[in-house]
Amino acid sequence: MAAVVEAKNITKAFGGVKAVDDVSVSVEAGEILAVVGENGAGKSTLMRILAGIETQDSGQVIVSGEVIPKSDAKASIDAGISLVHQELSLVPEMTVAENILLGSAPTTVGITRTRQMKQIAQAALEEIGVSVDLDERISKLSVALRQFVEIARAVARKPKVLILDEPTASLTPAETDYLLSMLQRLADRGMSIVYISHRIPEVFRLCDTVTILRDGKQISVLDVAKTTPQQVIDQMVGRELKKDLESKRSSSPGHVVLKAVGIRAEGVNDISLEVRAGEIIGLGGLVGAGRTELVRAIIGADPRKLGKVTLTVNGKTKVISSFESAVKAGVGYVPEERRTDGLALTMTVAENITLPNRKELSASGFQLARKIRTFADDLSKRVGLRPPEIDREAGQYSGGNQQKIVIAKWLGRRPALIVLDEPTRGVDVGAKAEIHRLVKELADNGTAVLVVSSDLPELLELADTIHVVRDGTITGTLSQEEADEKRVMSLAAGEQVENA
Amino acid sequence: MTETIQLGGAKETGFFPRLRTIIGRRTEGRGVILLLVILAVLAFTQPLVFTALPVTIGRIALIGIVALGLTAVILMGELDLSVASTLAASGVVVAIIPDLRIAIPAALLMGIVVGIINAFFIAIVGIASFIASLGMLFALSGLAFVLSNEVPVSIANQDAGLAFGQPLFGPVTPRILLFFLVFIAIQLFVTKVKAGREFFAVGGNRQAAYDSGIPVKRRIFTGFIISGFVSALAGVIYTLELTVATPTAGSTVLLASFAAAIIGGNYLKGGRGSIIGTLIGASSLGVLQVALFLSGVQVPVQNTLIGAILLIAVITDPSSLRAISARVRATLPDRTKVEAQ
Amino acid sequence: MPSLTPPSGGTQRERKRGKMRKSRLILAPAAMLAASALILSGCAAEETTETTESAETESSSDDTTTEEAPAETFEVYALFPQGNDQAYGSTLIEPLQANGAELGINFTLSNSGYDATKQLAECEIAVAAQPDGIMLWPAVGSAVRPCLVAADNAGIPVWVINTDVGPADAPLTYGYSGPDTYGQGVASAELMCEAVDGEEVGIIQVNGAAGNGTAIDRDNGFTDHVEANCPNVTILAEQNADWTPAGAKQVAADMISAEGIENIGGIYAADDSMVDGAVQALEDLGEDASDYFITGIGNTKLGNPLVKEGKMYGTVFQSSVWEGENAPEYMHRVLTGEIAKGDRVTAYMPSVKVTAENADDPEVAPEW
Amino acid sequence: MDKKTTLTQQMAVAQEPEKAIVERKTGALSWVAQNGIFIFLAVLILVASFAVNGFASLENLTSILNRAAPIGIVAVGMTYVVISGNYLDLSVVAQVATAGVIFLAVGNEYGLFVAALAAFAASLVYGIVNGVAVGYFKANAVIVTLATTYIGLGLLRFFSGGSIFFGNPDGPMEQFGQAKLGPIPASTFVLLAITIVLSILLTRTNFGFLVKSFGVNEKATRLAGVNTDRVIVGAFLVTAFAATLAGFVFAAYSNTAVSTMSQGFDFRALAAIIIGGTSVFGGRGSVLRTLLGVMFVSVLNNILVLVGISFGYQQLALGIIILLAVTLDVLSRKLGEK
Repeated sequence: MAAVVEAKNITKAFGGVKAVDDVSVSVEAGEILAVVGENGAGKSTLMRILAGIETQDSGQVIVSGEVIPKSDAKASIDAGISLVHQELSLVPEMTVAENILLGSAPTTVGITRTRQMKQIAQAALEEIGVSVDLDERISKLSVALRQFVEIARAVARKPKVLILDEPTASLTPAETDYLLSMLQRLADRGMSIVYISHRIPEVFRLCDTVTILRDGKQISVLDVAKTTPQQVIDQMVGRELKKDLESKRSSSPGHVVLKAVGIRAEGVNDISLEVRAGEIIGLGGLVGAGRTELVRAIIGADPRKLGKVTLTVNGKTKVISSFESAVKAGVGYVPEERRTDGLALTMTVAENITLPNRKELSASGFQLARKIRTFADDLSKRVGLRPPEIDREAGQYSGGNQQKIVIAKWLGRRPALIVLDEPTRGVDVGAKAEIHRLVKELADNGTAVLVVSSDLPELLELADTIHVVRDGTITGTLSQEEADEKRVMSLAAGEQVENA
Repeated sequence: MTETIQLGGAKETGFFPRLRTIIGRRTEGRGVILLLVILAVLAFTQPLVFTALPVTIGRIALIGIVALGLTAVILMGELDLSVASTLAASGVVVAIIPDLRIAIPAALLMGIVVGIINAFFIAIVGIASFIASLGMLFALSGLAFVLSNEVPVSIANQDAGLAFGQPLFGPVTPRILLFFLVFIAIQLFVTKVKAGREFFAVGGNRQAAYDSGIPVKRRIFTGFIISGFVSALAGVIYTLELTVATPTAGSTVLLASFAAAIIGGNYLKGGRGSIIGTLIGASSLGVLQVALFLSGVQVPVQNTLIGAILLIAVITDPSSLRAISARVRATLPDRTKVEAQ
Repeated sequence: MPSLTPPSGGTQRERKRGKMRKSRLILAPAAMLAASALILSGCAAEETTETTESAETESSSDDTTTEEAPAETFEVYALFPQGNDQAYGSTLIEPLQANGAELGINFTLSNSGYDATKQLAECEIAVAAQPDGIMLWPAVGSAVRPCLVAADNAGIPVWVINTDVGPADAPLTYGYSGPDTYGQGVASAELMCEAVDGEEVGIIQVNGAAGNGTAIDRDNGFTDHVEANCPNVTILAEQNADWTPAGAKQVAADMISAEGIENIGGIYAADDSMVDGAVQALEDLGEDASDYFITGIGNTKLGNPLVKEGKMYGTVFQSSVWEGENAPEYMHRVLTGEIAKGDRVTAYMPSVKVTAENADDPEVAPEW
Repeated sequence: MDKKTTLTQQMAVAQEPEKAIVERKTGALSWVAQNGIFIFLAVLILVASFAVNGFASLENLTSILNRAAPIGIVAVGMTYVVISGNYLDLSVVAQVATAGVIFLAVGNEYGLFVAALAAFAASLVYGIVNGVAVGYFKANAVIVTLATTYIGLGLLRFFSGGSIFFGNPDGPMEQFGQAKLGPIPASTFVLLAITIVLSILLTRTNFGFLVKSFGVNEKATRLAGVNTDRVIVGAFLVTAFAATLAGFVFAAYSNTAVSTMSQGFDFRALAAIIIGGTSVFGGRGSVLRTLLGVMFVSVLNNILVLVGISFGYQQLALGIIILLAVTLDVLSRKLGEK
């Protein structure tokens, strides 16, 4: 059987680094191809090239024998390639129907045929079995619903191949379950599907073939029926993955540092928790469960409706009402969105590191230039920034190094509590280990740590205690001994999940 | 295995829930409230505003026409500061060419060219619209002075100009007619025409627009051409009605147009707003100005009042209110007695 | 204390208004003390003298009307391009309203900020409001025809002040009272020619705001007269300033640099405020302004002292009070039918030249 | 900005497995754009010295400096608002005029000290109203300052009656306006002083650092525990104080003040800032560069007047120069990225 879509020898470099290095994939009609790899392996870039959003440096995309022009989103769509984005690419103020037919609404002499547009949108929604008011604005929809609207859009284009980039990241298990069976139905009807995920069980449940990428290179193409999850994981990581039991810390928590009582906020429904000095508390759960919202409400980064948060440092208890007061009291926060919330990318490493420490590094408002430099220099070395050049722009560093800069800027404050939200997302393996080491070191030195992570192994490795959050409430608390992936997932999902 | 999945957000049924949904989707709220307040006050204090309705509408047309074109650009999250200068320069073009049959198309063409130049700098070169149109603001205002030799220029065909100021039918003068035509055209364009609807996508989520194959650059060109064309049309109207082109024309247009668009609920970052909103904003300002004029309120006082309304309009934007309420909440004592152990 | 125009009711009003004016002014200008001297009629242009005389005779003929209590009241819309936001407008509006009140005219003032289109819109509203009359101070003199036509169609009489309309539009109005803007330029040129007295002199010229009607008319009046009557005066350079002393000082300094101070013998500025700036530019170069032939227009609170100090040879008095006082008089005569349509009365404010000889006269005490 | 490339590049970079640091290439064009303002200013001065009559004289130097001082002081102050990513402060027009009128009207009656108190009190009000609306209420700076311009000029004209105020002869204002050191007027020293002070404030103090940091990334700055709203108020206050000082200098220059005196200062100051090379997206720029931009515009303006070019062509030239300056900047950055 001939390939419907074929990508031949695709190479793409950003600033000298090859994000995709001579990768070729092809998918036949009705085939479900999985593309797996760690964060930063080049999956998304490859898919964006397929969809004509990114321009490849070399290589071709061929649909049914025709070469698609480079970097032409419209041509790719017309040729039958439809991409469901990882980051939702909907227009918040437009309606569901308009978003489904964004850029491809039916027209007569340029005028949108609203009724037909709604019919097509309705048909697409029915095809994926989702019911939603077509005239509702996207900004009013839940995250899961937006994800399905996004899929409906891709389906509405009657694609030959449907590419989904981490579609289940923000879905509950029931929704995920539904999505997978729906994709199976589409494939049965002859649609080709490229499924990007690093959730191996999903891959094994859904896909026929799996392509493994690592560091932009294509490692192998395997027949799912003839392989095992462990094999795939090993190839993804490039080493044998085993639980690093040696790295476990012996924790001896001190006094209660953070006490949050009855937190209610957008997406958070009455949560209380405590973190002690020297203790690492993990917050597990699915994306969208309310973990980020919870920590942001606790530290005052987002407004909370109700609840009281106190921080006890050196025997003094302070009420946290705003983010400023939290920082003043001794809170450090490593936000989820590193590039937009964590760093000022066009500022230097030194400037970023010293941003929260300005008062300490100045005399009556004037910056102490030398003190700033030694301060930044020490910290950048302490977190293992490579190379530790504090006058470079933060944006010139890789993801892992950037995250180290974010951590460094809080280390400088010697925080009593540090809150880390997805500390290693998009970070390479080496940097990940270093960041883990840093976090543990912090706890060993008596800092209270609260860490949010969707990366289960990470959570299991770091946390002394894991609170699992679902729908804005804590559904279970597991100690380090009790915790394993299965238990966390079942609490996160609110049901038993079979282990693939 | 389920065949369908219910994720909430189903269509509201029943009259009032649906009405609430529909109102909830509109962006013109503050403009409507302002207009209603003004009208209510005037009903008692200045009934003349209503008896002289055609004049009031004429006034609205004057303030609003440029604002309509500007809104097309604002919807995409861009700004066009050159509208007033375009108006002045195209007005001069109308006057310096003796034959109106050539002059008017030439002036309108000039508006289109201005739009293209603006869009070129913004979409192709990659300059922020704020700066590109600032450059054009100076350049075109200079051009208006240069072309007119710095003096008011009378149009050759005075009678045509005078006729232009007369009502066509009932109280409808060409200005009012053109204003409503422009309103209807842009309104239809951004609500019914695919390219126009896509303005919201360009303003609301530009990346998504690119990814969906929307030709974003072409849309930017379209938007600035609309803005340039409408400004030039306003210049033509101004010159014909006055029978004279002044290089200083439209000195109050830029600020008034922005005010109308903002009061009408258009979001300057793009993606949210409506042409109807601009109409409402222009109506509020127009009615207010007519009323203040009839009351003989001094211009400095009028300006102070308009400034105050604008300030209130901009700080009562929903996002502003959210920001400030979050701050206020942060400073209030915690209300946790119920939950606290 | 006779004012420039002698409507007999003037004296009484003058005093009252004087008090009001004083209370309004915040600043303490160089105090103007009266001295006795007669108005120097000089060599005023013939047509100007004529019209002034006609204005005087006509205005004295309505003495009876003004002294009686107003029998009926009139609503008049006054469409001005400035108002209480500018010095001339402020000092004009006070006597206008005071005199209007005595005559039974209730003015509704508007201010278009020199935006001709805005003024047209205001005119439309005024016409719709059906007042007894409209008093028009054109934002742009040549851009008023549509307004006049609209008023004409509605049967509302229009009286023009400050900036006269063109000859083609004149029949649509009942008349004009105010300065002869072109004539002011001419008068200032006459002063210049008189001062220069046949010498070969290069001067620099500072015009008003670019595109402004008054600026253009004065420029034309000055330039035309110089060209025709004293070719020995050469205009070396000209620039627009924005009617402010600071703006004039800047362009004057630059023009002096460009032409070389040694080549410059004089300065003409379209307004006394700008003369003040230009004089400062000279003084900044260590020059004595009295060595130069300098003329202006306005005889303002800034300009009059310059004449007295000898820094400015002469200026042309533009009396906001004259204009503010007379406008209602004429309006009233129009409203009472005394001036019929077609009569077209033109009452120019006397372009009184102010030089060192008469600068101290109470008649030319600066008003704004 | 070419949204397409930058956005997609940014997104791609976010997912990119960078191992090495990406070196940024910078070409000749980029160097020109970075330092172009020096070169253009030098070339302009050089050419004018030979080609333009009367340019190269001490008197003309004084004239240029006089022209540069008030607008320069405004632009230097407004650089703070621009660097903080808030486009511009339109209300400087009202602020300069208000200050000028207060200095003369109040100064004549009660002396310069009281006048200065009153003027700076007014600028405090401007700075706080603008800053609170933009900072705390997250309102768009263009619209907020447009509104305060309306209000400010309205009030000024209402209370001043539009009169031209002039200072007592030989009063302190006139003395300051006349004061010179050699050919250099005192106002130039005020401009230099405020440039130095604001440059130090921007580069050496926490506040300045935070203004810049806010301009680069508002969220990251806030999430470092900084009260960013207060920083914005500060930026508008700096602008307001500078505008008040400009009002003083400008009023002293001719010993007169009137509500129309500062017309066009808003966009002209912004033009100087942009030509100087400060980014309107915030975060990038410097006070010293603004000073150069101001000098460039003043020299250009002076030359155009010297050669007798009329007002219209002057405007036209300014517009074209803005477009050219920014085009060069953008192109060089694009090439630098490649």
